[in-house]
Amino acid sequence: MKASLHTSLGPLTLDHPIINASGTFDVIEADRILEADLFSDFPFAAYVPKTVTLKPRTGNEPPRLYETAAGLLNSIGLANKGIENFIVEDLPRLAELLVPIIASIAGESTSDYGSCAELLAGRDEVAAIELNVSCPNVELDGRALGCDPERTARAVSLARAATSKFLIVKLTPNVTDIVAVAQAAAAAGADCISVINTVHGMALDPWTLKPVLGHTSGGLSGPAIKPVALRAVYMVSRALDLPVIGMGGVTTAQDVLEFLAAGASAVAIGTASFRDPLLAARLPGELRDLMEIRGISSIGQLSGMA
Amino acid sequence: MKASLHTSLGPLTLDHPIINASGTFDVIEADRILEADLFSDFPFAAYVPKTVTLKPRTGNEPPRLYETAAGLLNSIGLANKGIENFIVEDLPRLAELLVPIIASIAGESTSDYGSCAELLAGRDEVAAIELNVSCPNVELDGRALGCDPERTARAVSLARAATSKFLIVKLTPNVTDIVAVAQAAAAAGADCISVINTVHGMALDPWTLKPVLGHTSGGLSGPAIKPVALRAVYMVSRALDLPVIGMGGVTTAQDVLEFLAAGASAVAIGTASFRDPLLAARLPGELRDLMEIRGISSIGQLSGMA
Amino acid sequence: MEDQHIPASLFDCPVVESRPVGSYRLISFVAREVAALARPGQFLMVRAAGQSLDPLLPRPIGVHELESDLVKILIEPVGRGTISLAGLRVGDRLSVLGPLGNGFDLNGEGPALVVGGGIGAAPLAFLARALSQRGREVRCLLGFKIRGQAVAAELFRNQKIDVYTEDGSMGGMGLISEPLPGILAEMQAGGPENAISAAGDSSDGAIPADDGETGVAGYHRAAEIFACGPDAMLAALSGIAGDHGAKAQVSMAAHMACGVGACQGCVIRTVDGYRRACSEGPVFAAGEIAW
Amino acid sequence: MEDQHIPASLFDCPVVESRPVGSYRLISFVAREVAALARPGQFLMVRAAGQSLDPLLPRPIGVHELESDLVKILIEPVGRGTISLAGLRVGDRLSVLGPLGNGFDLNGEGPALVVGGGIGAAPLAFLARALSQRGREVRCLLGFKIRGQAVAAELFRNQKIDVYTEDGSMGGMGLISEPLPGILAEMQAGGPENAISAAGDSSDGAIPADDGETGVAGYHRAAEIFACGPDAMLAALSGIAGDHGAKAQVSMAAHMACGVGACQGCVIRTVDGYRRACSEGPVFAAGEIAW
Ligand SMILES: Cc1cc2nc3c(=O)[nH]c(=O)nc-3n(C[C@H](O)[C@H](O)[C@H](O)COP(=O)(O)OP(=O)(O)OC[C@H]3O[C@@H](n4cnc5c(N)ncnc54)[C@H](O)[C@@H]3O)c2cc1C
Ligand SMILES: Cc1cc2nc3c(=O)[nH]c(=O)nc-3n(C[C@H](O)[C@H](O)[C@H](O)COP(=O)(O)OP(=O)(O)OC[C@H]3O[C@@H](n4cnc5c(N)ncnc54)[C@H](O)[C@@H]3O)c2cc1C
Ligand SMILES: Cc1cc2nc3c(=O)[nH]c(=O)nc-3n(C[C@H](O)[C@H](O)[C@H](O)COP(=O)(O)O)c2cc1C
Ligand SMILES: Cc1cc2nc3c(=O)[nH]c(=O)nc-3n(C[C@H](O)[C@H](O)[C@H](O)COP(=O)(O)O)c2cc1C
Ligand code: FES
Ligand code: FES
Repeated sequence: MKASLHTSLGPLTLDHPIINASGTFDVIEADRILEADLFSDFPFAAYVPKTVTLKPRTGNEPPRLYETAAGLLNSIGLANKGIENFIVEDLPRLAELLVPIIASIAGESTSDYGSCAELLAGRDEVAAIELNVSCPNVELDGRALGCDPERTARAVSLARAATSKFLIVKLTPNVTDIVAVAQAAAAAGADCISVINTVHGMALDPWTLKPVLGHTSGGLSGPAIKPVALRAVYMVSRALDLPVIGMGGVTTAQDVLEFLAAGASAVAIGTASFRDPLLAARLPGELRDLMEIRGISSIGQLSGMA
Repeated sequence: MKASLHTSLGPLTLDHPIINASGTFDVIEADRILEADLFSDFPFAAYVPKTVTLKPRTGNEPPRLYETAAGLLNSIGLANKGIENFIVEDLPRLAELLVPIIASIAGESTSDYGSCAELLAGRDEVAAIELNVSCPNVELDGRALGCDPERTARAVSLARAATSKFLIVKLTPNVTDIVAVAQAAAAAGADCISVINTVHGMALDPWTLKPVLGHTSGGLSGPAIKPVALRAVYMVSRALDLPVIGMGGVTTAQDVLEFLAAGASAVAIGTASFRDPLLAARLPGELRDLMEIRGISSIGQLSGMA
Repeated sequence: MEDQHIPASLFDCPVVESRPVGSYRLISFVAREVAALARPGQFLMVRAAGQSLDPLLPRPIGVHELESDLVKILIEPVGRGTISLAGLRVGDRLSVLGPLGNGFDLNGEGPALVVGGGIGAAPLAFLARALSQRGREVRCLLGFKIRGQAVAAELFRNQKIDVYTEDGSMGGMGLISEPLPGILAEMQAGGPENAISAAGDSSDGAIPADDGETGVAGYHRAAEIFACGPDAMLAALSGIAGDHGAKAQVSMAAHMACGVGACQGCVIRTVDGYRRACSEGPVFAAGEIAW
Repeated sequence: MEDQHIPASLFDCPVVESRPVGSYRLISFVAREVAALARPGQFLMVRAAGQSLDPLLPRPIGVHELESDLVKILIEPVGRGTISLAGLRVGDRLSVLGPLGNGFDLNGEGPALVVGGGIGAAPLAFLARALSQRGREVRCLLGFKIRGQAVAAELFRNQKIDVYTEDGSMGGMGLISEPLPGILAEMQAGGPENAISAAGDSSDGAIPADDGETGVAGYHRAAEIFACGPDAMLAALSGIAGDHGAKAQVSMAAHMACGVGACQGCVIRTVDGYRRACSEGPVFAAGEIAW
């Protein structure tokens, strides 16, 4: 039996269910620095650039990274060139990609979501928009807008009013009830839910015993958070009638299989690409093998099996 | 310089700051099975037995354990013999210990906390009571009572009314704002805050792709959650004027040092004892060494250094 | 099922042998105290010594064999823990807590049928040897998925063994529940001199089927089954044993964390409620298990 | 600081040598492409090959030396990543991404002063050799905490070296910022034949202090400093270089995740804002850094 990896995410058709997580893969930089010809031989089924904001952001004070047990703490703070520069400098180049582009946007206020969505609404290069309402590194108290179902709904409504593009809302796990936030996003017009962004955490420098990160606390990613992510995917996909993009600690084809079984329609790879830059290129083949041993012939059959 | 490990937790004086986490060390069983003479040579500075409830509980369906990346998922579900049996069968034996006993209680309803605290109020063997309002494995939706500041406050008030013993409230990290819950507990009369109980998560069986745990989801412990725990200790100890017991992923003397620096007055070891049953016996000496290299002479000097 | 208490302890043990046995791996390490104390059916909590957090926890592993100061374990690499153990080489060190658990009760009488399924065969070589040494008639029936596993039968030296594989690639073809009734009937009917190897003939009807309690009375003597393997195998075996009036002891599998009765994590559903595989098992009377 | 683009790639490399050099560890592995491409000051993202999640990510490690197909790295085991690398033995395999980063710009003229602090000395042996091969006069000044680290100075073959330790257990005693002004002044004043070893004399006033731009004009030629070490050392050095009108290139340390400019995690505070150590560094002109 030959298993098919083809799948779709709303209007987007994907060769396979594996995409990248925003902020963890920069095709323009990687193509410049690495030997691979990434534009014509792109490993992911869709490309999600780093989140952009209305104004450029320099990001948080360094240090911004620290490895913890099976995890990575980061406090980048949405360093980005701003949506205007993104549109002018990056989008034309990204249009060379043969896969759909999912632009990721975040606001420093709820209204920014509307403004950013409007700026992208007319851009044909952009196949879908992901609203990042969940970065723990922007507001000083570490509280993302996505911690509050009502503020989330407002941001989604504004973006929804601005564009008819496929609208993905990316949620934070740092809440008492992630399903309630997902439902608020859905009611406000979201087409798809992405879970999860990073888990709030911190680390101390082993010698000075002061916080390692310049921003004091940060977001935890990587295999350490896989159980948290898998549960979020399972709960949200059961509670809502929307497709779910699963991510958080996915490091192997077996992990991809599990996230699909838990209810994801597509799975994003973040931290694991830092560990192994060739991982994404290998995953689709390995996923197919795992499906075939189990007699699973399509992504649809796998999705939600758990 | 010789560093002193002596410390106190409210009225409890402790030889050193390292205690065990409830549910992870059973001195009666371990003394029976292991060669060590644990009652006279007890490694922890206080003993916290497994949480007991008003009625005996058989606990959740097996499987109840699964190892994840640098973590352990459990869904024990507070299996225990009930508080009456605990008082009659275990307390007399535990009185042989030379360290303070911190009884841990949980309720299936808010009022149980009052009833359990009352049953322990007159027992001199019990030095302090920990209210476990944070077990993710009891209610079917996985929502612990401690997810809600108001219900937490009610449970604490009832226990407070029933006893003048040192009252510790053990919180869950599975909330949007752990400081708000801690403040509610403090306002209702808590003397001390314990953070954290396990992080909600789940795992799928790699072959069947069904949830591994009989209870579907469970609580994540171990090094994977250390960044989450450290942040909780840091935030709660800064926001409140109560002593904090820190726990979550503590595996080395360096970890103990960091939790104390983050603001804990005592540190509990859970999952790490499964990894290395002799760990607790080594930790005080190793902690003293780390303090001495850094020129730290007392726990008081270390506490909250971060 | 043994009652006498032998204290367990934690040891740091050097690996002195590591070799493949088909798709399993046989690892020998020096552990004098464990070798002196361990009884068949007991287990150890084992992990590679050191600071690495992957894997985090030790795994329960049965004692495969003892040889003077050496303890031998047989590993099937299936996941995080066992893959790490199977990767150990001579000179590496193991952290070992044990011996733990009750072990099999060897005090019964009559012929012993030792039944293993897959890696469940691991602790049975030691058991079969100990039963023989007690003068009991011993016969072994081992089932595997494929030949790569079944070669582990070579570890049962000087034993009367029937081997089955699901794909027929070695020994008889099929699950051990097929030959089991016949072998039991033979053993209960007569001495070992009458026993014929069931391996090779997939005879369902070749040996007369017996009809439960009534049929049993007609046999010379009750056999006792000692088994370890997948739950489904043990459940089937328990039914067949009951039908033949044979006692059966089964070693049950469970994920463990503490190994010493503290965490309540390893419980097995029994007719008396949940019981801990580590401190109240792993060996239970088949009749106690709520299959 | 070099501009020409040489593509990096991912390699799986066998370790062929692993030996202690004082408290550091020298590891050599086969990596033909890296050995062919790497320039002094470039780095690699390195981790032990395999599935273990501890450590999770590779670590940035400078290229210590090249020798035909071999790449050598020098490791100071300080934490999760470097302890795992220092534990590698002959036959183990490394996952290596590189060469990465800009490397030092060797195209300048005049005498070169190579300054290393602690493990920051690691990438400088290769640099010093490359500078010599370009015909530049090279002098090295290496500072360490203790003798156990300072023995790494032996890796700088055929170089003129001054060694300092903070506790005086080898070479001169003190921080390298003490002899630095004197050495600089000497190098700028005359040729190598005039240079005397500053090691041993903690002469602060022995060499006349110079007064910035004006003083510089009086020297024969401007020296160029190439440095790698702790931030505090580089900051002090940058000030001293400025005082002497000497150009300085500094290799900056930062925790990294991607190594290829994607994650924005490794930024350094510069006078133009944050810049990525991995893709815009790790070597910067000292004047660019916002110390
Ligand atoms: C008393 C006892 C004795 C044992 N003796 C041996 C032995 O001699 N040799 C040997 O190789 N193994 C033995 N095991 C089984 C071994 O402990 C498990 O295979 C091991 O826990 C699997 O861990 P892992 O990390 O390799 O796999 P995991 O990654 O934890 O799991 C991989 C797969 O195996 C399943 N699994 C994991 N643990 C168990 C378990 N305990 N029982 C059933 N399924 C499980 C999981 O559900 C999953 O499908 C024994 C178990 C017990 C309880
Ligand atoms: C371009 C570059 C080249 C390097 N070359 C070498 C080399 O040749 N040999 C070598 O041994 N090391 C080198 N390093 C440093 C090495 O990458 C770090 O020591 C390593 O990241 C520490 O990781 P760890 O897991 O061992 O320690 P961790 O557990 O991550 O940290 C241990 C301690 O070291 C500190 N630390 C961690 N990483 C860094 C860092 N990058 N800079 C400063 N402090 C840090 C932490 O704050 C902590 O106090 C280089 C770093 C860079 C950026
Ligand atoms: C360095 C880093 C930068 C990130 N930047 C973003 C970002 O800009 N926007 C966003 O939505 N998520 C961002 N994330 C979160 C990831 O997209 C992803 O949700 C998270 O890391 C969990 O997945 P992982 O465990 O596979 O990394 C970032 C994560 C990391 C580690
Ligand atoms: C198997 C197991 C059982 C537990 N049982 C209890 C319990 O009964 N009561 C309680 O308050 N916490 C219980 N916990 C939570 C621990 O006390 C502790 O808060 C948590 O595991 C985090 O610490 P650790 O990472 O050191 O294990 C349990 C944890 C585990 C792993
Ligand atoms: S493994 Fe902990 S009780 Fe059995
Ligand atoms: S390490 Fe990712 S941008 Fe430098």
